[in-house]
Amino acid sequence: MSDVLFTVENLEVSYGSIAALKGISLEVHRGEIVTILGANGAGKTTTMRTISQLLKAKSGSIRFKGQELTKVPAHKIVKLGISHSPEGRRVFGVLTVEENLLLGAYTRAKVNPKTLRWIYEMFPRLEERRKQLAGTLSGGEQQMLAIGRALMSDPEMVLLDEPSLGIAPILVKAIFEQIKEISRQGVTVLLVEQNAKAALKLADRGYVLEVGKIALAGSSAELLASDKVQEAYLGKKQ
Amino acid sequence: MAHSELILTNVTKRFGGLTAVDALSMTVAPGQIYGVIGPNGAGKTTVFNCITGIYKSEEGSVNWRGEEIRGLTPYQIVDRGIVRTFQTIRLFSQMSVAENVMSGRHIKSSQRWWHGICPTPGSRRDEKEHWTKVGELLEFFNLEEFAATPTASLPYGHQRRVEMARALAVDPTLLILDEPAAGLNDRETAELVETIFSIREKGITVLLIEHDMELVMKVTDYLTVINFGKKIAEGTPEEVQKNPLVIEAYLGSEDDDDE
Amino acid sequence: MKNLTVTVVSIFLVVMAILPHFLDARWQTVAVTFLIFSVVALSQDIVLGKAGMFNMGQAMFFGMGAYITAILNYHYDWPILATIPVAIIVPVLFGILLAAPIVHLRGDYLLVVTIGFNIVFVQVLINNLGGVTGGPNGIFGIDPMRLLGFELSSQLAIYYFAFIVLLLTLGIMFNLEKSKVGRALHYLREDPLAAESIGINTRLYKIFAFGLGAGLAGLAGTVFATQYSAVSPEAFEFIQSVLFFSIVLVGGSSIPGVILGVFVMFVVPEIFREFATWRFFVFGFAMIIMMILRPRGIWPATFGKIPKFLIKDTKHGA
Amino acid sequence: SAETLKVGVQAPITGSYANEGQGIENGTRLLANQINAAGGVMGQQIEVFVCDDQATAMASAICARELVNRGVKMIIGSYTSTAAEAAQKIYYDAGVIQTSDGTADSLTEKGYWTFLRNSFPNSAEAEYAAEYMVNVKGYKNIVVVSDFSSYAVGLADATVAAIKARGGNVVSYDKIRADSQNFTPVLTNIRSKNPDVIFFAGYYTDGGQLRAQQVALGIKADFIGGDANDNPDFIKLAGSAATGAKIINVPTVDMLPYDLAKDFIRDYEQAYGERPPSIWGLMNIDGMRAIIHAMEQNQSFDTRKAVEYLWNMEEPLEGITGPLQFAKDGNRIGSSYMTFEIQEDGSYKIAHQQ
Amino acid sequence: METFLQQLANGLTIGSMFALVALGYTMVYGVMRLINFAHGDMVAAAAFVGLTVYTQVMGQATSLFAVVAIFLLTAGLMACVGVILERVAYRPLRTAPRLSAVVSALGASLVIQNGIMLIWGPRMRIFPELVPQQFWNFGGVVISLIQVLILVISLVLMVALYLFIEKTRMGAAIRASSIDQDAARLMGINVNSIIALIFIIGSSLGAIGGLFIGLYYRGITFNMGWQYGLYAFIAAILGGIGNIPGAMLGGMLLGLFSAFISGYVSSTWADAFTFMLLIFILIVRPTGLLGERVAEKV
Ligand SMILES: Nc1ncnc2c1ncn2[C@@H]1O[C@H](COP(=O)(O)OP(=O)(O)OP(=O)(O)O)[C@@H](O)[C@H]1O
Ligand SMILES: Nc1ncnc2c1ncn2[C@@H]1O[C@H](COP(=O)(O)OP(=O)(O)OP(=O)(O)O)[C@@H](O)[C@H]1O
Ligand SMILES: [Mg+2]
Ligand SMILES: [Mg+2]
Repeated sequence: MSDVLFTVENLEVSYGSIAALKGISLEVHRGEIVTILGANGAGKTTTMRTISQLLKAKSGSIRFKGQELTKVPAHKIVKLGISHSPEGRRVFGVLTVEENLLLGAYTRAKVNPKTLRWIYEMFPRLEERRKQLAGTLSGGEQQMLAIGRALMSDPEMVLLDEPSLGIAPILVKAIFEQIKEISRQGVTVLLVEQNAKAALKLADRGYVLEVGKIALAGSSAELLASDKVQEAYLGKKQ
Repeated sequence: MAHSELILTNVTKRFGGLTAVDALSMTVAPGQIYGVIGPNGAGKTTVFNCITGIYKSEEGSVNWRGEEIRGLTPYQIVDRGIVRTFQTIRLFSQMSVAENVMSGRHIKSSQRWWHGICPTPGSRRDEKEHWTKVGELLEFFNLEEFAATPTASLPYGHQRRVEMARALAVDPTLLILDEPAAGLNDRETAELVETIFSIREKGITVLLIEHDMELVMKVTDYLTVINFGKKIAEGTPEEVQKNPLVIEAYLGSEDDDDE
Repeated sequence: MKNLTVTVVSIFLVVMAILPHFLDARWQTVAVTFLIFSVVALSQDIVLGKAGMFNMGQAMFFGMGAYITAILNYHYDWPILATIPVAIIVPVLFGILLAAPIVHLRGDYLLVVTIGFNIVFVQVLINNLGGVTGGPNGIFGIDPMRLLGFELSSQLAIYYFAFIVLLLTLGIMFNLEKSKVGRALHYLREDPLAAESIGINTRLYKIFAFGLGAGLAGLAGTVFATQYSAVSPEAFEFIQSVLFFSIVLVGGSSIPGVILGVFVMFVVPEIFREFATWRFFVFGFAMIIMMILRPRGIWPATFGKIPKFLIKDTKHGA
Repeated sequence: SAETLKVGVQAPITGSYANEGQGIENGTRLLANQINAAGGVMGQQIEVFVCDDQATAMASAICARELVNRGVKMIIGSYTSTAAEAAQKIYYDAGVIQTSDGTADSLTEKGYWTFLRNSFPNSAEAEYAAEYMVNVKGYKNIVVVSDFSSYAVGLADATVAAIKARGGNVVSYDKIRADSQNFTPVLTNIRSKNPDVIFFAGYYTDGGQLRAQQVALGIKADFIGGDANDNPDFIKLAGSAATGAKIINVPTVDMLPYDLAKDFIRDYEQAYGERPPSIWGLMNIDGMRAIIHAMEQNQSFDTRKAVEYLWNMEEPLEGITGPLQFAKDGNRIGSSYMTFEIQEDGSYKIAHQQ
Repeated sequence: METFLQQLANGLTIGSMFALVALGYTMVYGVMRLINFAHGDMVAAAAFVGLTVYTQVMGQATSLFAVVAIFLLTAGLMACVGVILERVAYRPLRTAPRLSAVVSALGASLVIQNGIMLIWGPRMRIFPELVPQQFWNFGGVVISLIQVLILVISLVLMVALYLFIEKTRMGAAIRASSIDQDAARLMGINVNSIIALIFIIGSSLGAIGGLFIGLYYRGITFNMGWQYGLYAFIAAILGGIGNIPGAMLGGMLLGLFSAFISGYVSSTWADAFTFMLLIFILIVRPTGLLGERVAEKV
């Protein structure tokens, strides 16, 4: 784990007068899986959206391979190699599953058939439902589509915002395995999760967000062992 | 005699060529906490939509305390004491938490339409009573400090609580929860378990969909498992958990979990 | 915010109560029309602002009230005051009848249907259906109002008549906010499906909104007919509905907002009548700029109208 | 400053009739300037106030109150009968003379002494048109078309009645929506009735297109347009189809034989770079001239006296649009309708005269 | 029969003009959920611009080349106006409640309409007879060259647009932006350019519609846009707003309705009957004939 792919420094973001992020800093190395944990409203989604430039930071910097992202418009982020599977899935409801996937590769001159194959293998349900309108998929199916869509651009780093939300246990396992697989393929993963235990098992390192600030950081093992995480996120009393 | 409250018989719902719910039958007894589980896209939410009148099933019957309620509109079904929450939260997002909860008091209010034009002392009193009741619910769900906050600016977990408070404001006999723990972390889930138990203590029957198996195991009395719209198993959580069909379709093999 | 509304509305009412004594004849006429339009705009607010239904045909109900007064007075010699109940009830019935089959339509589809109603209505007037509407000319020479033997034909008398009607409307509007019915309208505007799932018969309340809005607009129509002692179709064209629609949005669909909206959209252009040819060009720009500067309207409607005892900790409060 | 004679113009300065309204304003200002240059009226300069009534009743009532408030002695306008009618009572109550070219018969039926019509009522034109179609030309199948405006409906209704009174046969009475441009559906229906003539009681903006589409559809019938079709644009709009179309009116701007007219139109062109949009503006100017003439004759600005003077005038006053004389009900006396036929070069030939 | 066929031809001609204008409405609506009330006035403005191009730029030339040049120049100019309109009146309101932009659109409509009046005056302007007055008589059914041209060109344009939206990558980007702009950005779609593109296409189509109006009816007035705008908007709704084939169908149907109703039923009540029919259709099919593919799942 040597070269730093991505850094966030002193990031501050607010919604109107409400400060959502109060100066957070984090670092992701190439090939890592890094997870961000935190209670509801801690600012995890806000962090992700700011990285994608859907939200503009008030101050601070976000660098990807040395390039400053805060001045880049949102639609140029994918081209730089970061794609984002957003909270709430946000699939294109009245387009078909396949159209959704192809749009994931919008910035590519041509769709990479290998990637498409890979995604269909990973989520066979999507292939079955290729022609169905995405809006009529069940919640879990939509989640798979959102992840698949994000991978279509062959990104270097993918942001996953609560990929296990509303997913059946068997699929949660599958998805987590696929995330590992994605990471093995060389894609760096930044993962937001409620399911702290599962996330920490998967990730190399993690950050704990509390009301807009980083409360804890460390390797997964360290975090799993920490009292704070034990109590607050795993619901265990000492 | 513990007669049945809600009986579904052979309920079938199709979307175009897809049969989302396929001749499903189930029986919920009063005071039960009844779980519905199944893989994504199995048809769980669709079943709930058929019960609450958002969809009308093509076939079968939905019987509530001896009355056929299939084909009634959602508000008529609420009138019979059945309320729900949604898988994706649907609050009145620009309105305050208190107003959201107050919406649940709608059918309990004795005001008539002309009171909107011309108030009477009676309608003022009625208004006051229900606001007081809203106050109690806010307290029950620990939401007092957000009474005046628009729900859109609340974090997700709080929004879930508001939705539950709104549903309880109806004084339901049957509360239907669609993935109430989704998006909650483990501690919040533990709080939710407490809440569900205390709801049951009020004598309310609970019907819930959930993917968080820990929660399901903890709270439910009885489970139905569906896959591809069909029932594949039912029984107590313990029974279901061991059912190989369920493990294969839904739970996955219990390999490396829990240290 | 709520206290501010009450204060501002009180000051407004006091000012309006004495205003006509400081105006010349032209501005008195403008002021009366301002009051009438305020009532129609508030009635539009019930449907558009509160219940969130895109209604672009409010001028029809307004016209219905005006024509009923005109027809009953002109052809059948009813005294003006006696026409009032009819001028309210008939639009209410039409409101209910027309709304019933269409309220399930979503946003823009409803918009077109209400535009359609308005166009049909005006064609009925122009084609002199039943020989009572006076065709394209309309009806001229409506009697002044008589009360206890006095003829209330002066601008001042009509002004106070209009003022009373506005007070009545405001009373209803304020009460609506504090009643189950009014809240139900808010709920169904925000999310009809959620409202339905909490036990609200959305269809019924939508129709209610149309009916109430129609009744108030009809009443305003009576005042309009006495004010100009004339009615003619072009005053109730669909373009007039567009004006009421815009007034609510420019104002922000709160009660003070709607009244400010009438001021901005009707009275201000009157002030600039001198610049005839440039007037609407500039006015169009003003509309754009106004919306850019205040996208939610001049005085946006706020929520959180909840009793004080519920507010425990105001730091989260709106 | 010195006393002035205040004159109000109430006209549609914006909206569909902006063109005509602005014509009335321009004409009034021109005449006022001319009179002022010559020393004013009994030593008082004329001051013009304009109010845009947008051709609507409501705006008209507001305008009327405003202009009365300004202290005007006379009102020039409005262009449409609707707007003129809506303001009548206010001017009557204030004793302000209103002179309008509105042709609706109802304008002079209320007994307001303050109202002077400077054009001729619809009924007069209808009588002439019916006479021409039924008795002069002997058409068997007559079609009447109007739009929905009060002028057009008034003229069309009166014409249908007058045709029937003469035993003529109206095979179809249709309506078109002004400015809707697409008249072929109605014309296709008319075609199936084999008419000999189509009488159009609307405005030139529609008339020109109606004629063009009539010819395009191969309907052989004659086309006769009412007075509001008398506009050079009718010919441009109809294009090659204009040839042979007929128009009924009092003499047109171009046809006015009077020196007074030629001078005024020349001055107008000089001042505004275009010809008056139609004869209607000039009719209004005649109304204004008559009132000022009466005041000068009376050596008084009293409005009642001025109107009485006009009622009792033995000899007509020379006017831009012909001799001016008024009946006690406020109507202008002595209509002089004629039928023009449009020639290939766009000029008018008089086909028939009253 | 002859009358029927003639009405059919009438209806299709006017219908294809409605459809061209309706496309502009529908496209803007699809992506921005905005009823662009200024669109009709853009159509009127195009007619005036076209006339000025003819007299000032083309030196009143009437050759085929000149006519084509007028179309291209006018469409280009109006596309620019459309883009400016979007930047000034709509972009600042992108995140505002959707009805605010409607008011802004009404304001823009006033600005354009009165702008035309201030520039070109309130008088009706007359188009030259640029297309030869050629008629064909098929057993009593008269069809003119210009009618045929309007119909053919409109259909070609509409089909081309449909294919562009449904079959190209850019088209997919337009559709994605119309569903969820933020998600479209995450795909790397430049939503601002897409919106500009929408206005370019919509305004050019509207401009062509405006020129057709000028060429076919010959008389153009500053305030004529309002009624074309209204009818095109209604056509778009009738077909299912946001839906491209819907707008074409809606436009054609509206043209046919008004032709058959004012021809067969009653010219006096034409509007009333047309609208009653329309209301009836919407009551039966609440999202228009081709409807939006509604995919709200709860
Ligand atoms: N659109 C918005 N307007 C105002 N406040 C917002 C908005 N979106 C989020 N917030 C606030 O910003 C804070 C951080 O929200 P964020 O969505 O980033 O949290 P999160 O960590 O992703 O939580 P969750 O687990 O619920 O998804 C919260 O307090 C939330 O209420
Ligand atoms: N309105 C609709 N139109 C078409 N298909 C639908 C519609 N609603 C649901 N479906 C389909 O029906 C099936 C069942 O959906 P449902 O939402 O009931 O699943 P679920 O069991 O709730 O899944 P999840 O756990 O992911 O929420 C899915 O395959 C879904 O795609
Ligand atoms: Mg989040
Ligand atoms: Mg579900």
